[in-house]
Amino acid sequence: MTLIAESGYEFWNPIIWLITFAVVMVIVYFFRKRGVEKYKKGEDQTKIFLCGEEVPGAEQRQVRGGNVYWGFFETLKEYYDGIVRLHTGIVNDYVVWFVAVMAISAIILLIVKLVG
Amino acid sequence: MIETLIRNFPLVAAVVLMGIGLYILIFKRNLIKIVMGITILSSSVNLFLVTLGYRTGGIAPIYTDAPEGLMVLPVVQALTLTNIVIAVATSALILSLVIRIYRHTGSLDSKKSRRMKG
Amino acid sequence: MSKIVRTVANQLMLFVLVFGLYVIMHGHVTPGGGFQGGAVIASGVVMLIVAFGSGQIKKSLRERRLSLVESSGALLFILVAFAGIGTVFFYNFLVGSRIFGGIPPTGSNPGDVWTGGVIPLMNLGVGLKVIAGLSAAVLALALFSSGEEME
Amino acid sequence: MATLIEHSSILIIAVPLLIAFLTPLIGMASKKARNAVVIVGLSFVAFLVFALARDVILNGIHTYTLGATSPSLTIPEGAMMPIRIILEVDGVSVFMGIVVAIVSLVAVVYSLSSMKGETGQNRFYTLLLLMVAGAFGMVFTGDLFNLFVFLEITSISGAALVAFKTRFADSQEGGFKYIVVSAVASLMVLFAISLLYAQYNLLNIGALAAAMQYTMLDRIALVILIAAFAMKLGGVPMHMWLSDTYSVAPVSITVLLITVSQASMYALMRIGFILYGVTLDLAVVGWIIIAIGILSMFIGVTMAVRQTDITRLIAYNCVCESGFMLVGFGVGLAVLGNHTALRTYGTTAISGAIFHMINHALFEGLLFLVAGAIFYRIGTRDLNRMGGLGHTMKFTAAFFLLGALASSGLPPFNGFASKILIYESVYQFNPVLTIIGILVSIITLAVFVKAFFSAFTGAVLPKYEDIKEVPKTMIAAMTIFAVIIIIFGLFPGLIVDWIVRPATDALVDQASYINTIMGAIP
Repeated sequence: MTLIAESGYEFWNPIIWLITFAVVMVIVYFFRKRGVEKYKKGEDQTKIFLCGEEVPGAEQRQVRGGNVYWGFFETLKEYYDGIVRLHTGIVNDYVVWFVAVMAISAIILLIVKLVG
Repeated sequence: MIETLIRNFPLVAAVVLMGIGLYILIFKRNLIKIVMGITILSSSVNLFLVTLGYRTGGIAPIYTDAPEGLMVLPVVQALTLTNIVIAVATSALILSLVIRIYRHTGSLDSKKSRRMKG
Repeated sequence: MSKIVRTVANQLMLFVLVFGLYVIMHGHVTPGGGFQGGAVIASGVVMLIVAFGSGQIKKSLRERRLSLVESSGALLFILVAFAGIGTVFFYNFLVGSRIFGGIPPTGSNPGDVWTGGVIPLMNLGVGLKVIAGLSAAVLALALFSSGEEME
Repeated sequence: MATLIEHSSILIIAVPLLIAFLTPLIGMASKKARNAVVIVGLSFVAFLVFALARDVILNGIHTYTLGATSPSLTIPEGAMMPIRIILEVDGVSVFMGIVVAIVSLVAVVYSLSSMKGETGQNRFYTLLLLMVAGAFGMVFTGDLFNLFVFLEITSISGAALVAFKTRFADSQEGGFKYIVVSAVASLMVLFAISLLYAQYNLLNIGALAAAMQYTMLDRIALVILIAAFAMKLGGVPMHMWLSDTYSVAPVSITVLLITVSQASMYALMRIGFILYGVTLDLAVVGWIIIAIGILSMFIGVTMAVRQTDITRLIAYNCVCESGFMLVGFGVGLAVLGNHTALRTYGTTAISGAIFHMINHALFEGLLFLVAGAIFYRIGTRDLNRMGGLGHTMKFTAAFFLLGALASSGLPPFNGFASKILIYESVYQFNPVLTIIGILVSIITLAVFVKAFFSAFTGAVLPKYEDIKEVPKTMIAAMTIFAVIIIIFGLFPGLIVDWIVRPATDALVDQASYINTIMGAIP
């Protein structure tokens, strides 16, 4: 079957995957259908409830991109402090890294030649 | 040892020039000096290439009224010429960018022209 | 600049042009070629800019004309390359023909301009492109530093 | 047709050059005619690329000798070695050619409306076509010096295009960084080439590969070439220019810059697999490339999570995806000398990396086009100032979701198809690499969830209430990418069989590359 990208142990066929996915979706829909239908559009049921307080406007409700994953960055603060300090944005430092990579790989190759 | 060094003096000079060019690129923060560093780097490669084709006592590889004798290798000279042309284009472009950066930021310091970082 | 400088620059420009065109058209028999000759003429333009100021030169060297010359030079080059495609791209199809078709004798000889096949034509194309391109670049840089803009 | 295919490899490079110099002349007369000429020309080039790809895959390596009396005459009579510029097109080259052809066509279609209203559009199209010609030249040439020249063409035109919008300070700075980094990298490439020329008197890749001794100077040249091309493709720790440049360029240029980076990756692989081949210390060089790849994956993705600028976020994701390819190629290179390992998992790793190259160009291209569409409408790239755009820009949101899922390697999209090839083969080489890869993929998903969430979801912000969908040509350009992504995702087996396997076979088959050039001479 040409649709299979074989790779040693497993195979990957998106068509079979899609069929399986569709079957699972049908089953899920079946279970969902058996639930209780109480949802009505346009009533108080669908409005935002904030402990009776007045709901702020869209600008205030929006979670800003910079605030997403706050805890993740807080946990990895040390890693990020170190890694951001390396990204100086100065063009001279870019050349430094280039020369450093050249030097390190040259040393590695030299050691390999001397040892082997 | 010394004799080899003297015989290969142009090659040594090319490597020294390359070191100077990289030094400027690494340690000099002035944008115009960075352009100079690139030009020096380019010259070092040119010197290296031309030296490769040199034969002791060789003459220019032009047949017009050429005397008898060895000619130097013309291929590397063609390569050098191409590199010179490219270097002219690069430095013209880079200088115009430097002028524009100066217009926007009012500074020629590479430490100050970093709106983008992190 | 003073009147003396302007007059001398004016007179010298003729010689610069002649020498530049000589270097371009003799690129296949003597040292030189399209880029070198073009650079000579562009340096003449630099001389004029120094003498007359970039604002004055901007009026006589229009950007539109420069870009026309530059594009037609490049087009000449690539069309000559395309013309050989009956055999191979870049094929020197003019060898043996009447235009630049002579074959130089081997060994030491005084050189013949009427040789080289397509190479003089390509030199001409490159020369036109370099004249226009370098002049435009130098003029743009000069205008930049005096605070104006190329249109 | 046969003549056309015989000359197609040079026509693919020369036609964009011809149109590049025609556009200023036509553009003076009429803008519409210029746009039509550019699009028709690039479509013709794309057609030639596909015809050439079919021919190369069916009939083997295609050579073209410039200026000789016959295109296939690689070594002139009476000479012992090739002296002319020779184009040598094998499976990998046409694969890269297909990538460049698709992406350049999409970039031009997108530019039609995204660059509308900018001054100096004639120059824009000239530079764009020069860049396309340079990218084609880099992947088709069989000559090291020619490779350097085309590398410089792409660098110079690319830098001019990055800085094209002169009114923005940050794009000037991005262009400056790009040209400085490119100039240093390409000058060092030329130095390495001259080191090789000094020893062998050769510039042709095939002829050099036949003569390769792997002396000390060759090692120095190898180190310089690896570092320079790794810098051009944005491998960590030399990736910092990439996020600065990609984020500020006009997006139609950014998608081309991606293919130029891919062409640098191609050049690195050409040097590793063909030029040096089995003479290398394979394990060491392979591990150096794997190390750059692992660093790129990890640092790229962790930096991407942090970004609040949407194009910068995608640019760091590019660094991360390049890491996957480097790991695949590195594993392939490390086991090149070991036939059983190469057959059991080495070729699969290379196939995965090659397949990921085209997928990367497609989905990162789509994501950048979406980011450009947002910038076109609301005039900012800052995620902190976006929100609720999905209500009005429905197509754009859908395209972003598609690109994001493909990039994160979720089934059934094309990113998954290539990543699973890399995972499975790399697992047999070293399981730790696969574990890092899967972890990185998960964080990639988190990156795009963040971007999608803060840009498209939420209530409609009052200031963006009257934002409309982007113009039709921009939608068309994004649709081309999206359709190809879905096709590649649904039928990965066909794509792998048609273009990826021939490319893999060409990359590991050094002997036939040499024999095509050296032919008669044993």
